Amino acid sequence: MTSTSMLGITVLIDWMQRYADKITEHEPLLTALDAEIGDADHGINMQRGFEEVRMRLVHERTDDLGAFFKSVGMTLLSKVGGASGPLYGTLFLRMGMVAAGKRTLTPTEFASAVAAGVEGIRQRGSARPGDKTMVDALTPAIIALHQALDDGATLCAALQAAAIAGEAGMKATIPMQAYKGRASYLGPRSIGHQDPGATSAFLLIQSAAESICAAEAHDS
Amino acid sequence: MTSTSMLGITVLIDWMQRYADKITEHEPLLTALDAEIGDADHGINMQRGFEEVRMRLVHERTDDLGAFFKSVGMTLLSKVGGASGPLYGTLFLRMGMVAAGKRTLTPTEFASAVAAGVEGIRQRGSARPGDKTMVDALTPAIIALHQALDDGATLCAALQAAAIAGEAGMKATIPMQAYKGRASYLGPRSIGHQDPGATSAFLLIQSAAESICAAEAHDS
Amino acid sequence: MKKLINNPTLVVEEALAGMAHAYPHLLRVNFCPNYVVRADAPQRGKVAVIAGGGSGHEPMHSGYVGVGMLDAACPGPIFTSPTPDQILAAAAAVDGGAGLLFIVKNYTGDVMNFAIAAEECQLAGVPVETVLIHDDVAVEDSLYTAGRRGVGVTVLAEKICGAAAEAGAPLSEVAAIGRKVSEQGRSMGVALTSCIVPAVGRPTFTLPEDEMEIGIGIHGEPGRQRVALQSADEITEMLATTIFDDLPFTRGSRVIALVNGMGGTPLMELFIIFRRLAELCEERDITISRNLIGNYITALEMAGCSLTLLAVDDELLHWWDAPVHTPALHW
Amino acid sequence: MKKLINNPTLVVEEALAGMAHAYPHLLRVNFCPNYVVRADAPQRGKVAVIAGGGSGHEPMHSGYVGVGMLDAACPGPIFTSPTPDQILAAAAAVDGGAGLLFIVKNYTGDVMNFAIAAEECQLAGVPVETVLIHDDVAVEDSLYTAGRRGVGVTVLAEKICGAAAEAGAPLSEVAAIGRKVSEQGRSMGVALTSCIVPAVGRPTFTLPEDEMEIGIGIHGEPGRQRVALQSADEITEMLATTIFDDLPFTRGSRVIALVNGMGGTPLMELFIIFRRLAELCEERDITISRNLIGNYITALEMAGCSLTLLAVDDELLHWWDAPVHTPALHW
Ligand SMILES: Nc1ncnc2c1ncn2[C@@H]1O[C@H](COP(=O)(O)OP(=O)(O)O)[C@@H](O)[C@H]1O
Ligand SMILES: Nc1ncnc2c1ncn2[C@@H]1O[C@H](COP(=O)(O)OP(=O)(O)O)[C@@H](O)[C@H]1O
Ligand SMILES: [Mg+2]
Ligand SMILES: [Mg+2]
Ligand SMILES: [Mg+2]
Ligand SMILES: [Mg+2]
Repeated sequence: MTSTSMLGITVLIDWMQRYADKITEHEPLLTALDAEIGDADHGINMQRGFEEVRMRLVHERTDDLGAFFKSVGMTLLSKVGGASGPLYGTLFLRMGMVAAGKRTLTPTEFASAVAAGVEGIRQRGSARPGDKTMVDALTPAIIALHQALDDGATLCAALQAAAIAGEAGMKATIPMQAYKGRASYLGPRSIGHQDPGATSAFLLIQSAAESICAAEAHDS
Repeated sequence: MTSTSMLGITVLIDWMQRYADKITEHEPLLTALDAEIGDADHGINMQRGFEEVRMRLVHERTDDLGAFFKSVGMTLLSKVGGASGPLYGTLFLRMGMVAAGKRTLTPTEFASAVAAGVEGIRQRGSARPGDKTMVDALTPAIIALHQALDDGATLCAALQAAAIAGEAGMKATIPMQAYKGRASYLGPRSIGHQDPGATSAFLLIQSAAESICAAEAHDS
Repeated sequence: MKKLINNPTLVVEEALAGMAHAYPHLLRVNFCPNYVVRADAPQRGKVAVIAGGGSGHEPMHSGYVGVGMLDAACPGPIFTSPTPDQILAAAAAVDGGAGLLFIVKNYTGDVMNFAIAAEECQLAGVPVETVLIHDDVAVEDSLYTAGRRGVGVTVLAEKICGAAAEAGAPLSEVAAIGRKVSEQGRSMGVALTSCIVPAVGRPTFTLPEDEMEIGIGIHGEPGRQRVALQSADEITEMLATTIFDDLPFTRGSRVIALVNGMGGTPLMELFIIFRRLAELCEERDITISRNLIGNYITALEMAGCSLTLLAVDDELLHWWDAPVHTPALHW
Repeated sequence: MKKLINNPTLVVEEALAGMAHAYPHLLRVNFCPNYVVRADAPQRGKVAVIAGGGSGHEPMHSGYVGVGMLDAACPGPIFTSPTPDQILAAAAAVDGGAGLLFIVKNYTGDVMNFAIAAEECQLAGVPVETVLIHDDVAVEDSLYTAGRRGVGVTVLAEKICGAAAEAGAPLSEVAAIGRKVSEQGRSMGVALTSCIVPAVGRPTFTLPEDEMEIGIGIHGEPGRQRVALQSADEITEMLATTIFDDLPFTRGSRVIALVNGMGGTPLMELFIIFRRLAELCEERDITISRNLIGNYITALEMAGCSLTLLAVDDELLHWWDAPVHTPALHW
């Protein structure tokens, strides 16, 4: 159980690859959502960034998880642009700070790293829950993650709970009026549309659950 | 019979008014024909010109048929623009030269005036029959007019014959390739479309027939 | 019809009114008849350069009125040449006693209306020379047709003749320079969409999503040929090659290149085209000495572009580089 | 999608390549990361003025690089702000030792990316000031939102700050002038059609023939409100009145007026709008001291326009009138 509950580089690489696949698959959806209340580029932005992440994963092998997350963060920062680039970039940079020098993470360490990343997003973008941004998917996901781990769940189960909460948070953006980001310019017209960034954020949590559950299943 | 066969200012004014009405009625057709092989303005150009002619008819009363035609010609020259302005302008200016100082015209004099006008168009535009222009409606019309008068027809009957010939000439432009005017830029693609200027020219002859026949009927 | 207009029949006059408000230091606008003259007209002892044509090609011609370019522009209705009386009124307003140069695009209507005006001027003892622009290689040239129509070279001829006239060159010389420009320039264009003549209210032609018109003019008319939409590079190659072949440029020639938008094409796309044009010229050892990239001679909101190349020597470059102060060209 | 392009993912790079070919005397282009710097950069001892943002707004920003305006422009992908490393690379290329001024349009992405770059510069000991442009009165302003977005005033701020920097003003002064421009300028726009992001291939939104979007930005996004299409005069009144009311102009104030086309709007229509704007200003005893009419900050091929008014004094007019040599602004 200990080995499966410790996260190493392999499962994290798998996470990034799954997410890159998911972004490619959902690029049209993310872009279409952004066309409704933004500028029709969120899927394109994310795909540009995660294709680059995918490429770097092949070339830069490191066992230092701090270095790994930092590399992902810097790649996103220098490739995505727009609002989502600095935000997702910050998420991974902050995770990298928590993981600095470590070759494995315990479930709790992983959860703390994600929490630090989300806190970074909130600082960088100063969006609060209810502003109709990715924060609305990430905040409930983090709460659910910590809660489940506190309740003794495996990381797999805890991330599944986080994904469910993240999905609910994503859907909850539909009736919201946007107060941050480009959608805020639409005023009340932003109501009734799902936030693209909340959607890509949910997919990120979902990918994490899939990767980690696959690893747990494999190891057990 | 003599009085009906002499044309005075009244019937000529009627001609211009009828033609102005016809242009207004057929403006969309003329413009649509010009959209196919030109720049979609022939109906608009002709309407602008003949609305002005109609307005001037109200204000400038003259019995000098030369002055009358000259006024129409100058109005067209200064209002129509494009290719059709100078061409129709020249037609009426030349008619005015033939009619200069006259208060009435015999049928033969009227036919000569029209012939001089058409000759003016041919000089100004240097189009030959077969080039797919208004000349292709006017030339057969003039020939039929003279022929019918030579054969002893009334001016009404002669103009009716001219209108029939002009209509045939107009339709004959359909299979032609244009060698003059804007339609020539289309090369072989100009084939299969009726020339807008030939259409407005046919309507001019047709209006003349209608006015003069109405006057003959009224007088007899 | 989606346009920022008030009344389809007043677009020309209202736009001219806007120009009058915007550029009082450069030009004056007259209505009925409509013409635009430089603010300091007439210039005593200077050849007056006059151009005109249908409206809908903005900034041409009114946007080229000012010091170092046109003395007067005569805007007709949309796509309809101006009338002789209009041209004569403009001529009277700018005649400085050194004669008039008419720069006329080769369209039957423009040619006839300017010819009538020129005849009148000559009757009145005012010397007039006419430079005919007929640069569109998409149109086959022949003695028995109306000949090639005038497009992009018009802008270059107006600039160059305007500079020569500004410098005090006599009428015969300004006309000779204009004819040289006319002889040495060629253009060709494509359209991706039609335009809408305001008074008509619907597109002059319709073009499927995957097709384009090759060899268009500047009046929203269909072109010589309708073909499948191609890439910017392929389009540039086709236009440039046709131009190269028509006006043989020897290795080492110098040109002024105009990559012109038809009104609805983003500047970004014109840069993409200029990029390929520059490569093609380099391959042929042709030097692009000067360039203009933007909307200079348009067809309302048509999407598309035209290429113009003008072979130049030191003399033409000298006049090209001379100062110009107009709403649309300024250096 | 009808565009004169080759590959939707390469439009920015190919357009930059075109600019590099076209304006070697004015600017240099770097690829990977993409940025444009003036040909004579860096200028020792001069504040470097740097702007950037998504592409698709041409001529902004790259077309404003040159003497008297921007030292560097950082073009992102279409409608996507540039990244910090790109901004840092451009900054390094133009840093003349007198500090950097970032002119940033107020969009979350632009603000964050420039903020990260500014933090890095400051860590490295390079002084940076940022001027935020947030002039769009269509967006309600509030402490709890992203605030108003930056549109037309950006062009004016780049010109004016560029002139002050060129004249040797220190960073704090150039920044203060920029903030004054930002405070005193307001804009608003309408769209008649959407635009097509090349990588998306279809219009961002669709608008019926008889409707328009009010309060749009420059990213092809829907506006605040969709209403029935109105006449040019009504639209001008609506835009101008909203601007007048937001930035109270006293009788006798002077302004620079920008009537801006969104990319697919004919110049003629912009003149029609300027005509009414001039009348409205006159009614309020507001003097339009300078004007710009044309495509200066666009949204690809969108049809529509925006109005910008900037209240000016002698100082701002002085900087406005100072010489400028860029591809898109030149006097
Ligand atoms: N201040 C913010 N804080 C958190 N997330 C934000 C903020 N602003 C925008 N976002 C997120 O970014 C998403 C848009 O990303 P993207 O389309 O890539 O960038 P841009 O808006 O610059 O085009 C939004 O859907 C929203 O979830
Ligand atoms: N050289 C010419 N000789 C005679 N008629 C001509 C000539 N050129 C054009 N036309 C006529 O003019 C018509 C077009 O007129 P119009 O559309 O008003 O002018 P424009 O072609 O300048 O737009 C053509 O249909 C043709 O009949
Ligand atoms: Mg977006
Ligand atoms: Mg026509
Ligand atoms: Mg016409
Ligand atoms: Mg974006």
